Order: sequence, then C-alpha cells, then structure tokens
Amino acid sequence: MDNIFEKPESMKDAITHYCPGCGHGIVHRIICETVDSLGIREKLIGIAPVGCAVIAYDYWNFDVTEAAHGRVPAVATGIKRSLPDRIVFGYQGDGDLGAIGTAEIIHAANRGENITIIFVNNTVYGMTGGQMAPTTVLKQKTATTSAGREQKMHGFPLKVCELLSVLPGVVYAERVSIHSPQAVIKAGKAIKKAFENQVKGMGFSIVEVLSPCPTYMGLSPQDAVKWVGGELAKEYPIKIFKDIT
Amino acid sequence: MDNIFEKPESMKDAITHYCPGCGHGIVHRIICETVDSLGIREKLIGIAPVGCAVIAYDYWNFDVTEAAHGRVPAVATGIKRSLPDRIVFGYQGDGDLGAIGTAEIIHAANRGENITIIFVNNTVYGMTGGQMAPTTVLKQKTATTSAGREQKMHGFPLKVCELLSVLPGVVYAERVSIHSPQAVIKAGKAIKKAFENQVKGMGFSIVEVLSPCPTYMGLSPQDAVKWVGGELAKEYPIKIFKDIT
Amino acid sequence: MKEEIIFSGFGGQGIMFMGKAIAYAAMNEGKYVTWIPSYGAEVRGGTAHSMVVISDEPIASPMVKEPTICVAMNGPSLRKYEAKVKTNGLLIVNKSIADTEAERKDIEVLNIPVTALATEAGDYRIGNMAALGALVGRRKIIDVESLINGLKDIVSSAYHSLLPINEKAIRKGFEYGSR
Amino acid sequence: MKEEIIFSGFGGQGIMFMGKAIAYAAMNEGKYVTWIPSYGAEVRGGTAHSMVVISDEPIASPMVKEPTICVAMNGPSLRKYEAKVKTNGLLIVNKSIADTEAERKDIEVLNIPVTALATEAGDYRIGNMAALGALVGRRKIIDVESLINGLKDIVSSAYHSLLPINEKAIRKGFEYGSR
Amino acid sequence: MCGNEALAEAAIRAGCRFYAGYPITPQNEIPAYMSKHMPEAGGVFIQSESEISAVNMVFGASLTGTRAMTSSSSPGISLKQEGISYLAACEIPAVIVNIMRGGPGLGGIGPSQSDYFQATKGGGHGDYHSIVVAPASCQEMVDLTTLSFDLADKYRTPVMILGDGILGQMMEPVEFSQGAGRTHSAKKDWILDGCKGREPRIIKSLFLSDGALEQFNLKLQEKYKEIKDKEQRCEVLYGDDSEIMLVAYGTPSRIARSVVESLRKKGKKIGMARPLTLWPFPEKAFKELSKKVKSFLVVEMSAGQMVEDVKLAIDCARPVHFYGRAGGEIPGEEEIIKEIGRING
Amino acid sequence: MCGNEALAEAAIRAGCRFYAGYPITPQNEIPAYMSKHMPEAGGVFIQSESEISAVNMVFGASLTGTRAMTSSSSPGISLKQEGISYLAACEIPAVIVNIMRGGPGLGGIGPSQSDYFQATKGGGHGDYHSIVVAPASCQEMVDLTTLSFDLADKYRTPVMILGDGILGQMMEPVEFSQGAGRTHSAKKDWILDGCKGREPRIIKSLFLSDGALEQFNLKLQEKYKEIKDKEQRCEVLYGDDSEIMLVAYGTPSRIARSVVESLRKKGKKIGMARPLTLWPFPEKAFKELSKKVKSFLVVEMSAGQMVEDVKLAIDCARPVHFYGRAGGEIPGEEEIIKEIGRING
Amino acid sequence: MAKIKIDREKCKGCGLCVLYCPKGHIKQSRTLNKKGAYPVEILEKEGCSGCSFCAIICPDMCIGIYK
Amino acid sequence: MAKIKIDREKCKGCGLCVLYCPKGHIKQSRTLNKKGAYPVEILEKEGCSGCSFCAIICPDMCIGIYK
Ligand SMILES: Cc1ncc(C[n+]2csc(CCOP(=O)(O)OP(=O)(O)O)c2C)c(N)n1
Ligand SMILES: Cc1ncc(C[n+]2csc(CCOP(=O)(O)OP(=O)(O)O)c2C)c(N)n1
Ligand code: SF4
Ligand code: SF4
Ligand code: SF4
Ligand code: SF4
Ligand code: SF4
Ligand code: SF4
Ligand SMILES: [Mg+2]
Ligand SMILES: [Mg+2]
Repeated sequence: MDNIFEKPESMKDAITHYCPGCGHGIVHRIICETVDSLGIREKLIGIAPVGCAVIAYDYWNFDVTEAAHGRVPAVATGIKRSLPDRIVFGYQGDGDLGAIGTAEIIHAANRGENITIIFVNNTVYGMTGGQMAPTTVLKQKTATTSAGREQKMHGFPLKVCELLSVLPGVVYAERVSIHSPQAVIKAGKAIKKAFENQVKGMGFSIVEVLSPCPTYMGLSPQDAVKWVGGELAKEYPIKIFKDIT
Repeated sequence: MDNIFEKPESMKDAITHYCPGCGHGIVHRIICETVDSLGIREKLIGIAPVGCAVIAYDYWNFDVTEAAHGRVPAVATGIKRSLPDRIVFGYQGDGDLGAIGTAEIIHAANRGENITIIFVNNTVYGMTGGQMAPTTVLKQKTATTSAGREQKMHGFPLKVCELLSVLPGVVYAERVSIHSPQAVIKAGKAIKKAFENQVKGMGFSIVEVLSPCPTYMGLSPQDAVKWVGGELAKEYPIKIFKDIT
Repeated sequence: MKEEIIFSGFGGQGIMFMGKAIAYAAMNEGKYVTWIPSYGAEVRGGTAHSMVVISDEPIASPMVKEPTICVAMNGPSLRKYEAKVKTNGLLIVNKSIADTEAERKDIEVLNIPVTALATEAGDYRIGNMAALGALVGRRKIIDVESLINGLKDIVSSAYHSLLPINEKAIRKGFEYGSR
Repeated sequence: MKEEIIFSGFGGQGIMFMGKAIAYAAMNEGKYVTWIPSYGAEVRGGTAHSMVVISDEPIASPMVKEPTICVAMNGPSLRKYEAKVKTNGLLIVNKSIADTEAERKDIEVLNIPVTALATEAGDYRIGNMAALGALVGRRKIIDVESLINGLKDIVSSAYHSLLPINEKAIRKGFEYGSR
Repeated sequence: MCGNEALAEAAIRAGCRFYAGYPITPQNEIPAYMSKHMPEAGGVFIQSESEISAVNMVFGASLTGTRAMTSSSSPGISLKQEGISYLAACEIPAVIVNIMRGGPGLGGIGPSQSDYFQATKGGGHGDYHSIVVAPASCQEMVDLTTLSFDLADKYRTPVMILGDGILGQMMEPVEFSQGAGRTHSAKKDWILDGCKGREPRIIKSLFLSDGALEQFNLKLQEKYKEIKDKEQRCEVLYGDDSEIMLVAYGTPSRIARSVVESLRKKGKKIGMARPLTLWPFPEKAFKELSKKVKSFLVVEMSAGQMVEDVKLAIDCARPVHFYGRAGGEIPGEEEIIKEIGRING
Repeated sequence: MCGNEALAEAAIRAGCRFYAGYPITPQNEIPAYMSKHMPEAGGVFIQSESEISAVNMVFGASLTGTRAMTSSSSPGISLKQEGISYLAACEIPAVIVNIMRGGPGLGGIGPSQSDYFQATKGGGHGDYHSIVVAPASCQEMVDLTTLSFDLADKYRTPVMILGDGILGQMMEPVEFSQGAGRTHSAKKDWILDGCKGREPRIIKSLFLSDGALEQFNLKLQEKYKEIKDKEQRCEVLYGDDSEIMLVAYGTPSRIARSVVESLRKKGKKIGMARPLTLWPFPEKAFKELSKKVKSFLVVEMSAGQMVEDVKLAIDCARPVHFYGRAGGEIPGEEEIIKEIGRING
Repeated sequence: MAKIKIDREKCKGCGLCVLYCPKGHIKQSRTLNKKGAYPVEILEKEGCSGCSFCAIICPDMCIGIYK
Repeated sequence: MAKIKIDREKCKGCGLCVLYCPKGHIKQSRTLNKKGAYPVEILEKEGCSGCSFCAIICPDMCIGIYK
C-alpha cells in the first residue's frame, strides 16, 4: 500500500493544543513540508512567537527558540548575523508582528536581513482570548470591540504586506490563505519560495497567511474557513505584493 | 519705520542652544508663524521629543510637554483623545520617529489620530553625537558608520513619508526642505496645511522637513544647506506624498 | 458548609460555564463564593478546568487542591483528578466517553450518561448542563431553581433562545442525580 | 604634583580638544591623568567645558570643582569659573573677546590675545591652541614638545595637514605665556 | 464579577476617563470591561499597539488633568518601566495595574508575587517610587482602586495596584459604596490644556543646568518622605498577644488568615500583619509589632522579596523567617502550618 | 582611551563577537568603538532601532553560542527589562552595560548610581537576578568586562556592568593583560545551530504543565545560591583596625579612597569596603567587617539604595549611615569628611 | 481506489475534511472520542478518489491516504 | 530702500544669511562677539532690497527688517 500523504519528517507526532479547525496546524505542516523538500531541517533555526503558536517547538522537529512578544525579527537578526549559513525563520501572529513588534519587523525588513517570516494573520489575538488585533476588520466583533471594530475609536485594519512592500530591503512579499485545500497548496508554494530566497541569499521574504481562528472569529470551523476565503480575502487581497528576486 | 519681519508671538525671545546653522531654529520659527496666523496659540499643546529639540519648550510660548524618546505620537494620542477640541502637535527627529518610535508613529497614523506631526529629518542623531539615523543616506559618514553607511551592515535609508502614505489613516503627508529661503517659505505652507487639517478635524497629517545638522553632517553651515538642497533632496524627493483632505 | 469543586474536561465541553453557572447561583443565594477559571493558553485544545468554592464563611483561598466534588467530563481529567478528591467526596464521571472507569472506593462515584441526557433534552452538545444538574441533584449545595434562574444573567442575550433546552438538560441531570 | 584644570568656552571654540590634547600629552609623560569632557546636550550652542586632572599619584575624582588652572575662552565662562579658581591658581583669559575683565586679585590672571596669536600662526580660528600653549608656557606641567608630538595621534589623519599651523599656534602661545 | 472587572468598574466610578492597555493574561478582563463601559461613561478606551504605547498614552491623557489608567501583567509591566519613571519624574498622576503572573521571561499564567521588587524598589531608572497598594479580595480591588486614584492625584505620582492572577480572576461579591468616587479633587493647576488666560506651562523631566536635577531629586525625596509619613497602611490580626506573626499580602494573606483562624482555635498564639501599602511599607506598624512578637514568618508567592522590607522595617530586631512558593504555585494552609511548626522547634 | 572605549576593546578581546546597541549619552563611545572595531575582529555590529531590539538581538546572537553584548544608559536600560528577564529565564549568557546617568525620566546626563535597585533586585519581572559588577577605574572597565563574559558563560546568565557617566567618560591609562580573553570556554551544549547530528533543541521560558514553572524557578534559585557562594567580590581597605568603614562602589569609591588616605594620614581609624559585585552582594566580607568596625557610612550617588543591602548583609548589627548626592552630582571629599565628623559626634 | 485512515483519537472534529471532500466520503461521528470530541469517520458507502483534500486541509494531521 | 538690523550678540555666525542675500549686503565679521562667535555685520556699501531672505533663513532670529 503506497503512502500518498504522510506527516513530514520535520513535524513531531504530537497532538497539538490548538482548537478544532485552527489554521496554525495547517501552517505548521506546510512549513515542515517545505523544510523537508529543501532538505534544510538540520541547519534550520525556527523562532516561535508569543501567541497561540508559542509552543510550536513541541510540534516542530528542528531547533526552535522562543522570542519575547513581538521581538521575533530582532532575535532572527541576532541569529542570522551570527550564523549566516544557517536558515532562520520567524513565525509570527498579527498581534506579535503587527502591534507590539511593529518596529522590529519594519527595521528587520528595511535592513534587508536575509531571513524568512511566516506571518499568520487570523485577525485576532488568539492566545489572550480573542481581543482586537491590528488586522481585525472593520465591524468585526472581538473581546475588546464588542460592538464591532470602529475606525474612529480603534483605527483601520493594518495591511502588513502593503506596508512592508514599500521598503527596499524586502525582496518578496506575498499574501496567501489556507481556507481550502487549493489555497493550502498555493500557500505551500509561497512559503517554499520564501525559504528558497533565503537559501539563495536574496534578502528579506515574508508570507502573510490568512488563517482561521474559529474560536474567536465566533464561527464554526467550517464557517470560519468560508469567512476567511470570502470576506477576509476581499479586505486582504490574496496576491504577490512584491517579488524582486 | 515698518516691521517687515519680526519674531512670532508664539516664539519666546531666547537664545537657542542649537549649533550655528542648525535647522531646528528655522523649523521652530515657522511652526510659530503658523500658530500665530491660525490664532491657535492658546489652545495648543506641543510635544517636544528627546533629541536636540528636547528643550523646545524654552523657545515656544505655549503649553509644551516632553515625551519619552520616540513616544511623541502616543502622548499626542492621549492628549488629543482627552481634549479633542485642543490642537495637538508632535515634533520629532528621525531617531525619535524613525527608529525607537516606529511602532508609535505607524499606529497613531493608522488609527488616523487627528494630530499634526512635524518630523525633522536631519539624517543623524544630533543630540547624542552624530550617530547613524534610520534616515542616514548610503555612504554617509557618521559616528557609527565611520566608513559610510553600507546597506548590508546598516540597512537602507528609511523613507518615512513613503511608508506612512500607505496607511489609510493618513490624510496628508508632505516632504519639504529648509535649505533656502524659498524652500523655507514652501515648508511654512506645508506646515500650515498640516495644522489646518487638524483644525478641520480631518485626521493625521505629517510634514517631513529635510534639515541641516552642520555639526554632524561634518559640513560648514553653508555647505550643509547646499547638501540638503542637493544630494539629500535627490535621495528624499521633496513632494506631496498624500493629500486626501 | 464549604464545598470545593473542580470541573474539568476538554476545551470545547463548556467547563468554564459550568463553574460560572453554579458560582453565580450560589452568590445569588447569599453564599460566599469564589470562581477561578483556568485561563489563557491552558484552555486551547487541552484540558480545561475551573474551580469553585462555596461557603457560609469568607473564603481564604480560591484554589482547590483537594476537591470535595469533582466533575470529570473526559478521560484525561478523570485520571488527573480522581486521586485528589477528598475522602467521602463526590466524583461525577461522564459515562458517554470511553475509558472513564473510576477506581476509588472511598469516595462516591456518580456515572452519568451525559450525552444521552443532553440528547433527550434536545441537543447532544449540552452535556455540561446535564452534569451540572446531576451535581446539584446529588449534593444539594444550592437550590436547582437558583441555578436555572441565574442562567439568563450569564448567558449573552443572543443565546437566550437556548435557555429552555438548557433548563431541560439541567432538570434531566437533576433527576438523574437525585435518584 | 597635581593640577586640576578646567577649559571652558563657546561650543565651537575647540574646548574639548584642548583638554584632550593636554591629557594625552601628560599620559605620554607617564603621569596619572583623567579627562572628562562635557558631553551631549550641554555642548550645543551653549557653554562647553572639559576637566583634566594631572597628577603624580592615582587620582580619586576626575571632577574638578575648584580648579588650580582655568582657561576661560569667552565671557560667560569667565563669569562662571573665575570665583571657583583656587587661591594662587592660574586663570587664563581670552582677551580677543569683549567683556572679559577678570577681577580676582588672589590668583594669577593671564590675559591672552588669542585671536591675534592664532592669526599670526596662520588661522584666526585656532585660538584654542594658542591658549593651550600659553598655559604650558606659564605653568610647566608638561613639556611643550609632548604636547606638540601628541597632536598627530588625536587629530584624525584627514586633518594632519593642519598640524604645522597648530604647532605654530602652540609655540606662539607658549612664548607668550613664558614671558 | 471577577476581580479584574470589579477593579475596572471601580476605576470608572472613581472618575477614570482614559484607559489604554494591551492584552495579556491574566488581566484581560480589564481591557475587555473598559472597552465596553468606558465609552458609556464618556471616557476613552484605547487598545494600544503595545504596553509602552499604553503607558505613554496615559502620560498624555493625565497631563491634561484626566484621570487615567493602564493595566498589564508582569512582562508587560517590565516594558512600562521607562514610562513609569517618566511619570514619576514629570509628576504626573497615573494608576498602573499589575496582575502578576509567574516569571521570569514568558513564565506562565499562574498567579505570582515575584514583581514585588520591581514595583516597590523602582523597576525603572532613577530615584523614584510608585505608591504600591496590594488588594487581597475583590472588595479591595474596588476600594484600593478608588484610593489609588486619589493618592495619584494628591501626590502627583504613579500608583501601582499590585494584584495576582487569583485576585484578578476570582469572583466574589463586591459592593460599590455610594460616592466612593473622587475624594481628592483639588484643582490641578499644573495641567496642559492650552494657555488661554494664563502663562504657558511646561511638563518635563530634563534638568540640564548646574544642580537643577539634584534640586528636583531632593524635592521628590521630600514628597516621598511625606508619603511615607502619611500613607502607610496595614491590617494587623492579633497584634497584641502573638508569638509568631505571619506576614503576607494579596492571595497568600487569605491563606494566612485562614491559618491564623484555625490555629487560634487551637489556642496557638499566632497573628498576621498584612501590608495594604507595599510602598510605603508599613514600617511603623512593624516597628510596633517587633516589640511584642517573637518572630515573623513571611509568606510570599516568590523566592523572597518582601521579606527584605520586613527585616529592614524592624531593623532585624527579631528573626524573620520565610516561606515561599514560586512559579505560579500557591502556598497551602498545611504547608504554612508545617513551617510554623518548624520555627517553633 | 576613555572608560567606555576601554570597556569595548576589552569586550572584543574577551571574544565578544556580537554587539547591538542604540545611542544614548553617556555611553556613546561604546557603540562608536564597536562600529569600527567589531567588524575588524570579524564580529557583528548592529545599531538597532531601539534598546529593546538590541537586547533581543543579543538574545538571538548568544543562543547560537556567540559572545554578545549590549550597552545603554538608564532610560534605555529600563526598556531592556523585559529582555533581561527573558535572558535570565532562557538561561542565555549576555553582557549588558549600564553607564548610569541621573534620573528619573529623561533626567540629565550627569553621572549617577540611582539604578542600583533596578540592576540588583531585578528591574524586570520574576524571581531572577543578573550578576552585577561595578568597576571603579578604566582598568576595571577592562578587567571586569573580561570577567563578565566569563561569568555569563559559566552560569548562563545575564551579567550587568554597572558604571556611571564619569567612568565611561574619563581617560586613564589601561593595560590589556595578555590572554585576558576567555578563561571560561566550556563547550556550550545547549546552543541552537541546527540539529545536524543531534536531537533538536528548544530554548524557552514558558512552562505550562503543572508545577513545571516552580521546578524551573527552584533550579534558578539553586544557581543563584551557587553564585552567591562563589562569586562575591569586595575590596577592603584597613579592614582590621577601622572604626568607621566607608562603603562605596564606582566613582564615589574613588573619592572615598582619597578620604581614607588623607584621614589615615591624620591618624583616623577609617577604612573602606568596596563591593566589586553588587549582586551577589559581598555579604561574607561585610559580616566579617561587622564584627570589627563600629559603624558604616555608605556613600552613593543616589538617594540611598545600596545602603539597604549593607544593612541586610550585616543583619543591622552595626549602625549604617548614609551620605548621598543625587541627580548627577558627585559627593566631594570635604562633604564626606564632614559627614564622618557628624557620626563621630 | 484509494483508502484513507483517520486517527479517531487525534481528530478534534472540526469537520473541515467533511466540508472539502468532493466525494462525501467522510462524516462526523455521533459518539465522543476519549478526549471528548466528536471525531469524523468514513462513510463507507461513498468511495475515495485519493485527491488528498481532506489530509491537506486537516489542521491536525489525522488523515493518512494510501493506494 | 529697506534696512536690516542684526543682533550681534545673538548671532552665531553661521553665514546662511550671507549665502542667501541676493545683494551681498551682509558679511562675516572678523571680531568675536561676547560668546565667542564671529557674527555677521552689514556691508554698508551694498544696499538692501528688503527681500527678507536673510531673516527667513536665519535659524536664530537675529535679523529684523524694516522699511
Ligand atoms: C509583553 C507581552 N505583552 C502581551 C503578552 C500577552 N500576549 C500573548 S500572545 C498575545 C497576542 C497573540 O496574538 P497573535 O500574535 O495574533 O497570535 P495568535 O494567538 O492570534 O496566533 C499577547 C498580547 C505577552 N505575553 N507579553
Ligand atoms: C530611551 C532612550 N534611548 C536613547 C536616548 C538617547 N537619545 C537622545 S536623543 C536621541 C536621538 C536623537 O536623534 P533625532 O531624533 O534624530 O533628533 P536630533 O537630535 O537629530 O534632532 C537619542 C538616541 C534617550 N534619551 N532615551
Ligand atoms: S484561539 Fe484561535 S488561533 Fe488560538 S488555537 Fe484557538 S483557533 Fe487557533
Ligand atoms: S547637533 Fe545638529 S541637530 Fe543638534 S543642535 Fe547641532 S546642528 Fe542642530
Ligand atoms: S482523499 Fe479526497 S476523496 Fe478521499 S476522503 Fe479525502 S477528500 Fe475525500
Ligand atoms: S479535518 Fe482533521 S481534525 Fe478536522 S474533522 Fe477532519 S480529521 Fe478531524
Ligand atoms: S533683506 Fe534681502 S537684500 Fe536685505 S539684507 Fe536681507 S537678504 Fe539681503
Ligand atoms: S543667519 Fe543669523 S545666525 Fe547665521 S550668520 Fe546670519 S544673522 Fe548670524
Ligand atoms: Mg492573531
Ligand atoms: Mg536627527
């Protein structure tokens, strides 16, 4: 009996702590598939964020460090500059990257650090109980926007790819989604390219992944993927924002 | 004998601590001219940055508070939200706004706070002795780039107006210069508009001012203004980046 | 009177809500009450628990190390808490799940067909309410009517249409527990 | 021997450099030396000063509160420091500036036409070197040759072409001070 | 209502009209509550981009005369240290809530008291102090919040409410006493609100001219002396006839109280001293106690921090023992009783 | 070479190959020096976007096994507190330099010692400690820097070099002793550099499972106990026959030394104890001293911080007096002598 | 025809595989697994094309596919 | 014709007014002012047009212009 689909080597065989239908599990897996296919597991150093994915190290089968909330790009810079021939990637949520870590991501990008950032945009702060994130869309209800996000009070949704593309240090910025099997396959290709860029020494790459958080989107897992692929993708266009590789 | 040119009322009659030929003095004055002409001195609250302009309160004749390094936009937000009918402006240097205060300026802008930011880009950290700033141009020599700024090591010059213009909360972003009397007059107009926008409740406005720091540009005051108006303006285009007022 | 209760189970089983409901009801009866949910990252996917202390006197510590009552809604929580229940304490076990055999003899073990009761009430997913009813049925620490009346205050109004079947599940459980 | 020196003047007058130059020279002579520039915001536009202590023994505090020698390069610094100079100390005053009349009688006051000496040396802007020369001329705390030889090490190589006129200014000052 | 919500409601009732914060467990109920109820009260709620931004927004709001608050938990409070130092230096009132969790680093979300030093000794730079109050029940989450706003205004200083995860999360009945609002409402003649009809004002913490910074520091120290004189607060149980005094604040004091009650029933001479203000530490009360009791047993959810202040307060005149649990664990009654046994020999 | 430059050169010689920092007076000579000489040594210099970023870059560099350092002054050090707590919690070696200036807030750029509490008691959250060393001359800026890197590696812990503006700015002759480089170079078997040929490794400070965080904290405390046992350092002058012991570190210790020498010449029985490690505080030395001397006079450039540790170290067994100057001022010899006179009656 | 294998105890019952299986080969179970979730199971009467959609979308790697 | 007035003691001698005066009406002095800077002074032989350039560019508000 042939194996058509199996667990990547870079993935540990563990039951994750994620909620049913959470997108983090999918993103973890496609990162690991990329790592396996590029054969870089043994020279890889991953950085887990503070967010629901904080214990990604329990699921990934390679070297992983934690970083303080928002500081993933700074830690990545420290690692990559010290070991330029290793592959270094940061995994960040929207709170981590888009709020508290704004300065770090902008400056790592602007310096053109040769690293890869996988940015999981699930429009909320999952770990802390579903508060508004910078990426929460207008009218979306969260623990801190019970009447829906309202611009005057809470500002606009932050478009990370749009913003970072302006910086000359960024060589590749793409937004993908994982709301369907087809989308997952596309996302996998983008993530692979983002790692390949680093292997080739090209500079800073980021892939933003629109991802369901059924728990705090207040939707069933099935409705959550539908919303991500529908309304959310309308607000956050799924496309390549920059590719000068 | 008629007075053609005189000190604005909003300016105190003091000798500044600035070096000969420093642009801060000019920017201070044109802000005060605007304040006088709009008649807003008595409802104005200014925020001085940590930088050479830290004691701007000794030169301005209206309410002024200090803010921790880089936090001007956060302090401005706190003030303006508490007193929405007062006029609130922040004065920031390139280190203050472009480095340590990156998160604060991006998020104040993205929230569309109804405030005015005057951003003095002199390409160096003046106050601390002329280190590289985010805005230092490539090859420029500073205390921490003795061989000239080099991208691999120090990253690219940060284009603040270009970056902020992407954010929907920003209604007005213009870059001006003060390297010549004509340029100063144009800068004055931009600054006036940035204040008027706030008076009209339109949202976040920023004016970036290319400004000489002869001391740490390593040039005589005369050469410094020439360099600002020439090479620097080439790297940092002088123009309106956004105006949706 | 002082009861120290632990509710425990899988993240999606409404564990927090059970604690909140009984704490709220007891508070309305004028008792001293503390309620501690397990918060944050702990709740995701894994085992969730909440702790309730109900007493006639001020409560020193809201932490429950050795419960007088424990509700174990799945296998892992049974294994985690069974040994900690105080002698003569009550252990309520969700029998709709495999691998849930309690072993201690020095405590009272109440096995409840949680899903079956909930299904009878109208929704197989509200087993937590049935278990809660059974608890109150067995150890009458509060009046079951306080429990039912309190629900509307802690359920957000969007879900008020579901109150009747929740009430029904509680009563089913109460009956079961009172036997 | 222990001399505590303050150099003071306007930001652009090369005050820091005076201190650095003499400190460096003394160090090369094997003396214990401390040098404290006034740093950061203080220097902008306003009054700058630097403090040098030169001694045959280890130095406890590099801070100079009552100098044995003070070089006042402009009016404000004269007014600030004149009163602090130790009795029998030396006060060097830049006489090329108006409003620089020292008043104390219990100290030695040396008025120097700083700009004139510098102009003779070849550049009216290097008055600081002339004043420094005068200091060493009057109180022979170090050898004037150490001072001159040390310059090349502390001036960045881009400016080495200016060393000769600096040397000249020092010698002019030295002569003036030795008289 | 959980402790966090009680605190938030109390703040609004005390006239707080500006709240900025950033989510972190176990204090998330505070921003959640504020996001709903602050706008209803006509105030401002902002979920800021970071803890740093939050404390600086509070700086801005409060300098206009608005009562303002921020809240966080341990790692987030570390990030606010520069801001707190600025608040103290610019003499701007502010209430800062730290619902402590286990550290260091990311640590855990269990309750803890390991930020005592940070709160009381100045985790930020410079010779400043925040007033630090320590509630031990939901009711005190209310009462001490009211007090905090008053003290902040009265002394123009940051006040920290130092709670722990348990206090934040637990639900207990609370009462909002009538008029528990602002008791201190002297006119704020230092605020910035535009210079109409008066001279312009400046708020700053930079002092460059000779000796000015020292002068300012001396003034600050004067203020701290006054606070030390007037604002020490402490609850003492059985202060007159105890041989061993338990010392605890926050959640451990609840357990200590229970220990005291149960041992008293057995005729043991034991009492408890519970500081309600951690800075100023209730030195006077402890000095008094040290004349009467034989020894102290300090119980903390930390490796031993307040214990230093107890020693200093009594000039090491009596043995001071320590029992602590760290990393989110809570000392149990039996453990404390065992420890008491050990001390007694 | 000024103290700051001496320190930077010593770091490079000690094998430091990664430096990240952000400008702030009075430590700017460190990044300036590093920017030039670190690349020459084959190392990395980064001027980061902020102090927070710098300390986290150091976190990243050091977890690869690279000796790494950051430096700042008071307000910037406040911003690093979260990062330092993470370094301690993840047990990552790092050297952090604080060239203190007057505070609080922006304060001034004069020298100060008002961050003693922050450095020694943990300005960040959680029960952690940094080792804190206190140089008092340019030569010690060199020697203690070398030591700091060794201690950091040996104990896998952040080490803080606590200097003041004077030490950073002053020029004194220094010697770089041969081979003053790494004395501790045990293989780092915990670093991340790719899992080739070994099991993957994890660096983390989050402990969620029951009791795990407490276990980790107990392990940390064990380490701290070992450091306390082994690493206390103190210089004592005239420890055997002094009635009054001056206690000072850093710049004030230079002045105290001068006072001692000049009073000794007059036959006064006076000495000095100078801690070289502030944490661990040299308790053993002070316990010894407390048996011999009559009283202590602590001299600090602060409102009184180390004085608490002196009291605790000697169990308040002798009177401990305090003389301090705050806000960038330096205590003068005469002032100290006057204070001694006052103590003597 | 292909075969899928579902890890009943790992499955959290999110139903994403059910949503995206073009063959309707998977359905939600009505009995709880040990951790208390309603996992999915194979609806035997529908065949499996081996398209892998279920495995690709499964966040918890509960599904293996074989030929 | 206009007249300018230079505050000699305030002037820091940056020379920007000299650079931009279209009339060459201003020149650097060779004697120090009290604070030790070489201020600018009026070159009497050239006239002033009153264009204000000098005042507009002066960072230190040393120049007043009158008609
Ligand atoms: C300094 C600091 N602030 C706040 C927190 C609390 N916190 C943990 S995760 C998180 C945000 C999580 O949101 P996101 O980055 O979007 O990740 P997600 O959980 O949604 O995947 C916050 C605010 C923290 N641990 N540290
Ligand atoms: C937290 C903190 N970090 C660093 C400093 C030191 N510092 C003061 S001003 C400044 C930068 C000044 O540069 P810029 O903002 O460009 O203003 P400029 O002086 O050039 O006008 C720095 C880094 C500080 N005061 N506080
Ligand atoms: S809270 Fe959201 S992001 Fe976090 S594990 Fe659950 S579904 Fe995933
Ligand atoms: S250092 Fe530069 S910015 Fe600062 S006052 Fe001097 S010229 Fe102006
Ligand atoms: S492989 Fe395709 S057809 Fe087969 S069960 Fe999975 S989704 Fe359905
Ligand atoms: S997608 Fe995976 S976890 Fe979700 S129901 Fe299907 S098998 Fe179970
Ligand atoms: S007003 Fe015009 S012409 Fe007259 S001095 Fe000034 S710049 Fe020259
Ligand atoms: S521009 Fe102003 S400061 Fe500069 S030289 Fe002219 S008058 Fe003097
Ligand atoms: Mg998120
Ligand atoms: Mg600048």
